[in-house]
Amino acid sequence: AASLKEVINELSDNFAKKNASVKFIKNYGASGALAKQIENGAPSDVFISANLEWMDYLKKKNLADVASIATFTYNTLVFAGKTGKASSMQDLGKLERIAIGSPKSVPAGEYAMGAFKKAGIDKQLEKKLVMAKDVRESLMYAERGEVDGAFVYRTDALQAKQAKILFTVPQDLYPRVTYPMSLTVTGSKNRDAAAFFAYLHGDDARSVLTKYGFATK
Amino acid sequence: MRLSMKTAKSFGEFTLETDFTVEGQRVGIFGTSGSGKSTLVAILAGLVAPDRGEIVLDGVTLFSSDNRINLRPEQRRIAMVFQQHCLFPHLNVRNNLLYGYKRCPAEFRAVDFDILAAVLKLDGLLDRGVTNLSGGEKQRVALGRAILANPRLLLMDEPLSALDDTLRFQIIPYLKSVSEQFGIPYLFISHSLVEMRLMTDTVLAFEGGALVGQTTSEELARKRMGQSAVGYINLLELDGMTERHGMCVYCWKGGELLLSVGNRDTVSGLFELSSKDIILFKKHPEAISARNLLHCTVIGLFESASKLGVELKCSEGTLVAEIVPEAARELGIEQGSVVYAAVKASAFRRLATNGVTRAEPPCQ
Amino acid sequence: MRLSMKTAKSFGEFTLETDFTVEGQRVGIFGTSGSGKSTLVAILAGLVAPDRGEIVLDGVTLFSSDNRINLRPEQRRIAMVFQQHCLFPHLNVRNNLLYGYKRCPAEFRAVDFDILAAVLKLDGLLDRGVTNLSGGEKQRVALGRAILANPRLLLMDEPLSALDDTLRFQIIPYLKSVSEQFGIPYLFISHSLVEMRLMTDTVLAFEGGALVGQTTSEELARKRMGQSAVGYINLLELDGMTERHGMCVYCWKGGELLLSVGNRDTVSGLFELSSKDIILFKKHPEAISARNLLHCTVIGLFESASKLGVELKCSEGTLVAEIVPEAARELGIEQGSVVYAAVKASAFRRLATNGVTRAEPPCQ
Amino acid sequence: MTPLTPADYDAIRLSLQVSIAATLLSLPFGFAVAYLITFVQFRGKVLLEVLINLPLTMPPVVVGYFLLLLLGRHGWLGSLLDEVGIRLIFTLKAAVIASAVVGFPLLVRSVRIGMEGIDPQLINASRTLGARWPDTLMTVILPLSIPGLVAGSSLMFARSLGEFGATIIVAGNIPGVTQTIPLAIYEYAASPTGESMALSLCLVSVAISVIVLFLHETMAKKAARSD
Amino acid sequence: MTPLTPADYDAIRLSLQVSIAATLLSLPFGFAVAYLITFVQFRGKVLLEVLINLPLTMPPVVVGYFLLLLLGRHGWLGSLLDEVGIRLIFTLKAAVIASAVVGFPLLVRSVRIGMEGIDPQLINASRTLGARWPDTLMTVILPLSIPGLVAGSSLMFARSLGEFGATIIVAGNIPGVTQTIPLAIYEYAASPTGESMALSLCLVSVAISVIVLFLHETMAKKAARSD
Ligand SMILES: Nc1ncnc2c1ncn2[C@@H]1O[C@H](COP(=O)(O)OP(=O)(O)OP(=O)(O)O)[C@@H](O)[C@H]1O
Ligand SMILES: Nc1ncnc2c1ncn2[C@@H]1O[C@H](COP(=O)(O)OP(=O)(O)OP(=O)(O)O)[C@@H](O)[C@H]1O
Ligand SMILES: [Mg+2]
Ligand SMILES: [Mg+2]
Repeated sequence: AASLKEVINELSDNFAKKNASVKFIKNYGASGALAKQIENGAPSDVFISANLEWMDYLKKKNLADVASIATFTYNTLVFAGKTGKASSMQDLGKLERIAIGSPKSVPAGEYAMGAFKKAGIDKQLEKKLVMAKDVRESLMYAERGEVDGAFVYRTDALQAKQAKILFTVPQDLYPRVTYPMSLTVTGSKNRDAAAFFAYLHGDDARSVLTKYGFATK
Repeated sequence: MRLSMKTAKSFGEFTLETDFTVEGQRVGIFGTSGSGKSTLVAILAGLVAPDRGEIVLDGVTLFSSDNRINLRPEQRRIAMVFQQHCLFPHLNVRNNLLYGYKRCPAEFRAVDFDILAAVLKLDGLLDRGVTNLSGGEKQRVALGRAILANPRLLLMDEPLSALDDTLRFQIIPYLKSVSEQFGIPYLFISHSLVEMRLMTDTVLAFEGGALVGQTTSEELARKRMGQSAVGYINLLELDGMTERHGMCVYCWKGGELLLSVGNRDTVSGLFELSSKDIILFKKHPEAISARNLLHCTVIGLFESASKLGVELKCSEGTLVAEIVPEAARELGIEQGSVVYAAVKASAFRRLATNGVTRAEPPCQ
Repeated sequence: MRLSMKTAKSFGEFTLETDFTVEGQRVGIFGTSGSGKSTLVAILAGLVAPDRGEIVLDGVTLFSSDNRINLRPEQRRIAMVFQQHCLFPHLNVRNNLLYGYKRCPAEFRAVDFDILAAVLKLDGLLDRGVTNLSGGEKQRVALGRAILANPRLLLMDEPLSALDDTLRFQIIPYLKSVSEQFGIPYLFISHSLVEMRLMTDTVLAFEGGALVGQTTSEELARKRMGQSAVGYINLLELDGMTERHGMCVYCWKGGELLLSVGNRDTVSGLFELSSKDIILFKKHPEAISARNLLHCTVIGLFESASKLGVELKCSEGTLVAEIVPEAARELGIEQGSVVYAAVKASAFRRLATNGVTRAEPPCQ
Repeated sequence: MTPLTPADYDAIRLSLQVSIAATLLSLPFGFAVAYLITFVQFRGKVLLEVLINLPLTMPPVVVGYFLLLLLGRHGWLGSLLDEVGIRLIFTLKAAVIASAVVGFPLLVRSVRIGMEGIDPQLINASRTLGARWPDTLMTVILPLSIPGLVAGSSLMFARSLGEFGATIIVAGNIPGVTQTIPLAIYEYAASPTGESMALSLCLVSVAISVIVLFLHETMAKKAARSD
Repeated sequence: MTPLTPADYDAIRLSLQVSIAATLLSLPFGFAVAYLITFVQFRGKVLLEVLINLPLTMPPVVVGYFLLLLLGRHGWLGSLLDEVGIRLIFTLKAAVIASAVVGFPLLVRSVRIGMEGIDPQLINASRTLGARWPDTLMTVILPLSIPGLVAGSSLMFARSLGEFGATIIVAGNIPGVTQTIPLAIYEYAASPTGESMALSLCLVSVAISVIVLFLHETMAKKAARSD
């Protein structure tokens, strides 16, 4: 997933420093696009997805090495915007416009919608929502002040300059945001890929992830 | 019209230099192919800017490089019949014809559309598109379009070249009458000396981009008489037609004339007679096939190429005959001589004088 | 060439119906504007498919609706001089001229490029683009391009209409000589009877889409003599030029002739003489300005419009003179009569007979 | 093939609205700009050309981003409009603007090719017949540009029908309000189960463009006939 | 403005490679197709037209997806190529193909507008002078189509320079291998800190297109002069 770009860049650089023979070819894109690419023969060894759906898709198509599927990391949903606009889910009703990822295509948006429903404010917000293509776009709207705030991942919100995290969405309102990873069937036969995959499980990886704001537990 | 034009325009190696002042309603431009005639009229119309110089038409400066004047084409009200027609491909014949008419200030709109369409034989084509017209049809539309613009000056670039003689000699008198009736002066380009003589008074002759002569078309005709296939053309106004032995007898101010052309309805008209068709005798000739024998006095002589023009006076009429100098010596023809001029009845050619001409069955 | 064409083609209201067989190298097409001449040649060239019918050229079927034959234009080797020129705007004059030449099978390439360019006065323009050429220059390029294609048949749609007389009468003999020398037959469209007479033998006359006559151009000239401004044109081969009193004396098979045209270098040549320029006398006339007096016998008479053509025989030469019937009655001119024919020295007109003509200062 | 949902019908309607509006809106400007570039000499012509071609060179998302900068609440133009109570962003109007901007270079280029083919002597002829520049423009240049205009607007319409990147940024992806066909397709395609719905919408889009293509061909043929 | 990184230079080089290759590759096909549509009557002509215009009507991402289906391992063409050992997807070739497919309708349309303006009498003239169809095609139609070809290829080049949606799907977004300028911009823009880098690349892209525009204008002017 694109939101993992910085993390993966750092991790792969670190790994490459230790294993000079390994050369990385990284392909960042939407999880769905990546899954489709793998399905159509993209020569990839490791697949990291932003949601479980596309991992299942590859699993069903027998393209992911089932044994290797594991959780890479977790993320949390926050509401980011200019300070003072809102401090809890209940304040959202007072706002004019709220950006979320398109619920059908962006997991963060889907989670946000679920949270609204659970909090019983979905009807109230219906006309205020602006659906963005992805999390980064929602955040950009918030950054530029086009919306009062946006539901985004914590890791994204931390990189923002203008927008601040106003509140974290209570975890009981949405399922946990999970980034699964796996070796592909071809990747499982590649020793270097397996080594890197193991590295992703390690402490090194965990500390880098923490640095970027991901939750590792 | 009074037009003075002192301009220069170069295209690569070719340069057109003009420096003339011309007065009159009917001006001709004569010259070989590539001598700069089309360029001249394009400059006048404002389509090509001269490199330098000045153009003044009837006191109005159209162009002046010194005073930085360059009237736009639409300000000049100078319409043009383009050599390559340049019809609007998206308009039908009617709307091509009316293009300039609609844009002409109402007070100047004078030319009658229906008459024009009839003379140009376009009345059956008005709703046709122009792309598929025949060459001559296109040319007539181009001519009609320019005339209907009722311009202050009409420029015609070989407007009759694609037409058959019948049509051509029906259109010429119409053009003349339109010009006279509505006071539209014109510049007329043609390679035909006959058209030139019929259509124009003053003629500007060009050669390789330079003005080589400015003369009356009368003078030009006399000068070119020697080289021309048709010689000098005498124009005769004839009237009072009566029939005799199946031929037409007309009254001319120089006497009675027998003609084999004409038309029972045509009691009067303009006729042409080439200088070549007149033979001179010192004595009254006998048993001659020519039907007209005129008793004349020589009132003038002029030379052209190796020929001699003889100006004759027969009572009130004048004629020019053409002979070779040797004949003049031998016959002793000089100013004041009395001679007989023989002219065949078939030598005359009738020129229609009004726009709508009728079919012309011969007298008999 | 033997061409038979039995086709019909309609455009809306206009229908061109042809049904003729014509033989000969030099065929003319004559007719008023819009009579279907251009359509006819477009059909022949394969550019317009007739609605039905058959075209056979020299035994080869070019088109047959019954047998579903329609040879493609490039298979016909019929080159065309388009009325609207249709030059290739992206090629310069040289490459326009050479377009067909390059595509002509090597064994047929006969016409000499340099001579052609010189006769057409295009030698100075070869590297110019064609867009800015003058009207006459464009026409000459179109003509040259078609000739250089060395076609099996050459179609010329008013190829000389934009040219001045000097150029025109220099090009005509060249066209004739090319056609003779290399055996290229042609169809020639023109509104000019003079060109027709000079360029063609057989003539097809059209009127409103229908063939109204097929005749020799000799016949056409006789038929039209009465209506034509130039009458019937006698063509005379003259040679053995000598000078006398500053005039040229030529030998003609009918006797010695005095001419005021000619050229010291031209010891022989083809000259034209209009039937109008011959005056007949029953008795020897005295003191006459005409320099030539021929003693002739009348060998034939024909009528045209209201005029009478008189065929004369002077020793070995023949001439046609034109008189009115009344004159014939009065002079008692009939088959076998003996008459004097007076012809002015200035009545002759020299036609250049080879491609490259020299400047022609008059005899004196 | 999966049947269309009401939301899909909305998307189709919106797409048509946007494409038609964008095309019609751009036509006069496209004609004017093509005219300026083809026939008028002025300083800054190259700048104009570059400006018009910009949206073509940049990925649509970037174009959308710049439009957001321009039209957003704090944007140069957006803040002005905000004062008079007009908001463009996240409305269908923004989608129209996005489509218009992205398709404009295509329109202008088509019209220009057509205009450059007009025989300058025809323009000369109209002027000698008394037509001023605006008159010549409307009675000679415009009718002779019709093939170019037709071709250009068909390109533009098709491009609008497929426009995604810039639209989603400035108009958002709000079902029933700004969600056009491409945006709906995007949503469907994002989930493994939506594939067949995405395909259905694709086919609808293709069908529309086929119809428009036919209309344009017919129009072009009509314009080509002079009688 | 932030200075460019080596990866950015790679992206610029790749973008140029892709745009030039896509344009040059498409030119002969574009000319051939425009010729077929303009001058040849055949059954299935409408189908061809629809097919060519498809990539315009669909969002580039969808085009990319279809290309992936076609050229992928299990794709109709991809499996054939696989057998002879050619792999296209995730290579620069795929990016070239994506750009070519997306820009093709623009090219064809431009060339067609130019071709439709050719006086049919010129074609007639060339045939009476002995030229067969292919000869006329090369010596009359081709040279007179140059303005359309130039305009079309400049559209196509610009479009390729900005092509993102289809490219990222079939070629992936692999720095140094298939990451062209738009893809690099996308990556930069995805993170709030990359904005100024994205802008720098945008400017590079604009600069390239300005240069190309100039070249094309000069070429078009040269082609217009007949002598
Ligand atoms: N725009 C131009 N660029 C270059 N040369 C030109 C241009 N316009 C005209 N010429 C040249 O100038 C000369 C004069 O052209 P112009 O059209 O005025 O001749 P013309 O007297 O009308 O000839 P014609 O009787 O053949 O029509 C020609 O040799 C022509 O080729
Ligand atoms: N494609 C066409 N569609 C409709 N009418 C046509 C078409 N081509 C020719 N015509 C008409 O057919 C008639 C004959 O045309 P054509 O060009 O053969 O005449 P033409 O004898 O060459 O005349 P001109 O001497 O004026 O050139 C004209 O009235 C013309 O308008
Ligand atoms: Mg001219
Ligand atoms: Mg014709």
